[in-house]
Amino acid sequence: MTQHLDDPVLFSAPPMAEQERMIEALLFATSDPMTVKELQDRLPHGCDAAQALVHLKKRCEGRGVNLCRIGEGWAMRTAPDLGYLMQIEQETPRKLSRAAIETLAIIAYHHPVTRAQIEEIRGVSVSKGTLDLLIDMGWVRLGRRKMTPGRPVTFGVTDEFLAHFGLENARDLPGIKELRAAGLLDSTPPSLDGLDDPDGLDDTQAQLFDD
Amino acid sequence: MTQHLDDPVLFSAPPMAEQERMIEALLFATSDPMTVKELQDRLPHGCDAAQALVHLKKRCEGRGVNLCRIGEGWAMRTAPDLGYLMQIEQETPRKLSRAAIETLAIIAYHHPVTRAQIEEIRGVSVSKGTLDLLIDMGWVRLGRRKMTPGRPVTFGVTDEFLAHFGLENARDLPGIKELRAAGLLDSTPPSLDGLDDPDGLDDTQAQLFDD
Amino acid sequence: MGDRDQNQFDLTRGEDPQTVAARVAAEALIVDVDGFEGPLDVLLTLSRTQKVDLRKISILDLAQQYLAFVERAKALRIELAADYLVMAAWLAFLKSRLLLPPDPLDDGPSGEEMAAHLAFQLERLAAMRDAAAQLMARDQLGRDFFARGMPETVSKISIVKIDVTVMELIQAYARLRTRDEFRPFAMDRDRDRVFTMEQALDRMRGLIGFSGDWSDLSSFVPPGWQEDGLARRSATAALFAAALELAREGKIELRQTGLFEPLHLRQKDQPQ
Repeated sequence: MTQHLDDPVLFSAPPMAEQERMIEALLFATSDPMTVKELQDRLPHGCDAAQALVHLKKRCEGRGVNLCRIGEGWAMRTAPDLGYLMQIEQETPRKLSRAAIETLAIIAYHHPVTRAQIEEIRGVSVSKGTLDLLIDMGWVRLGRRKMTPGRPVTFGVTDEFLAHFGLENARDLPGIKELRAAGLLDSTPPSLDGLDDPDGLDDTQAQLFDD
Repeated sequence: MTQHLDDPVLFSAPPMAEQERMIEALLFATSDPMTVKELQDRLPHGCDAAQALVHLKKRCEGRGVNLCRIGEGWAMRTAPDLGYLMQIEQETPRKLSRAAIETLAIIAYHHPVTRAQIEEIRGVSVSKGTLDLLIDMGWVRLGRRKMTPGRPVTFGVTDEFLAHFGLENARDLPGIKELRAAGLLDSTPPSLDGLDDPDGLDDTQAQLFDD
Repeated sequence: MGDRDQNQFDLTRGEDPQTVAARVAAEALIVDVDGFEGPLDVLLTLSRTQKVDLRKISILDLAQQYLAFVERAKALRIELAADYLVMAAWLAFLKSRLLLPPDPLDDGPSGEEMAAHLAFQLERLAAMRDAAAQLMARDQLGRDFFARGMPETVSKISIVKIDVTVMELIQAYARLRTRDEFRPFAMDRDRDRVFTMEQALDRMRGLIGFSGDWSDLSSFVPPGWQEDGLARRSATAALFAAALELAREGKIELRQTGLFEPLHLRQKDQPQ
């Protein structure tokens, strides 16, 4: 680099402050990091890109934008500690469809449960989209395959689901009897013997959650 | 927004030097201008974006990259005197026809202006392609309809136009003060005031530019 | 601009068009007339030959020059657009106004006012041309000054906040379970002999496109469901419900010739 200074230069090189300014503009406008050589080629004759980089790096210290070495090149980058400013968090409230809520409820109460079982309980088929949505949300996860013919996959709720609803355990969800006792079920079904068997459900739950 | 509540300094804003640093990082990160409000929204609670901009502008003075006001927004731009270093980054400018350039100038100086007014000034009809092109380039936009018979649409220049020509606002157009003083932005010669309807352009201009 | 001014000079000075040089000039003029941006542009170009402030320009002289231009152009058999001729007529009228004493009965603008307006228009056009040149001479983005070459993405993280309370979840489950409790006992036991409406809809949607004409509802009962009475009844009921649903959606038409007669259905004509 120093050879430039020794050159019998026709036009003397710009002062270092000016060279630094040039480097700053070049690194700002370029779309890729630039090597010292590339910078040198862009600067007027007699400039010392390496030296100007040192000055610029020093000037940028503690600023919002820093001079960084990226591979062989140099680039201006926003200070890493300010990265959080570059992100805006936007909360978009979203309602779940009735199908999604029902599916989620079934998974929560019957965990782990196969798709066929969910369909059995809802009385209608469950679209893959609904399950995908719940999995995407992080509330439902795939569980172990069931040891029945076809070895169907099972679905269960996640810790995230429990955290969201403030539950310690899926067993904390109230059963039908409690719901009715709490007046949360407005319809009083005809008492059909043999049907009113909330134990069945509770048993399954007890078994399935103790893994 | 919730991050503010997590801040260790619950209600005290960061020091101004830090705010300036944040503004610098934000404006550096984007290539599009940001308004004071947009900046304010990104900064932690209690910051004063407008004040930080003043500090940053001062700091950038004489540097290779300057803080520029563009319409309602602020953006970082390389200093114009260093343009010659950036031949590689230079975009091949779109060749505009004489008709397009004149039409653009008329829209900029008479903003908002109807097609009939453009034609009146140029003495020829405006081909549809010309306005389409200018709109397509993002330099001209449709404005509000004029409250005159036929409610014609008006045309005006965009912030992108201002950004391209490095104008803070339409008031900074070269020679606009002199043109207005000479009555050349009016629809009638100054000596004939009262003969024709002097309202048309004159008043609208005054309203638009004096805000 | 310089070339055009030159040609303009040749034209208005009225050189002999028969000379070879004039023929060449005339050829150039044909191109150049196309190059003019209308009569006002021609007038502005002509006015420049007066080399005076546009505000002090002699409109009378200008009108004469323009009329000479139009005459010459006609002599050279150059097709002039209508607006050039309209301008010529208007200028001839203006000329007469300027030369004749004002008519006291006419309350329109005087010749001087018309001339002043024309001078204003020319000055304004010239001013806009200058302004356009000044504008284009400014420093331009991407040519003289530059935006950030590698913008960092300022991302918007969209956090979808699902609006579901634990109560909604519980109630949804309760709704399902109580629905279960209302379900007829027999159906729970004979689930494999129950043809659901979903199944019926699927089947009907699949088949309706193929049976072009009226077909009996019972013909849609799938094989294997016809033998067993309970299964057949279940399938028929489901298909009936499905038929009503499809008719409601406007997909099919239903027909029954009389009470307890077979129910026929066919695909509804697609709208043209």
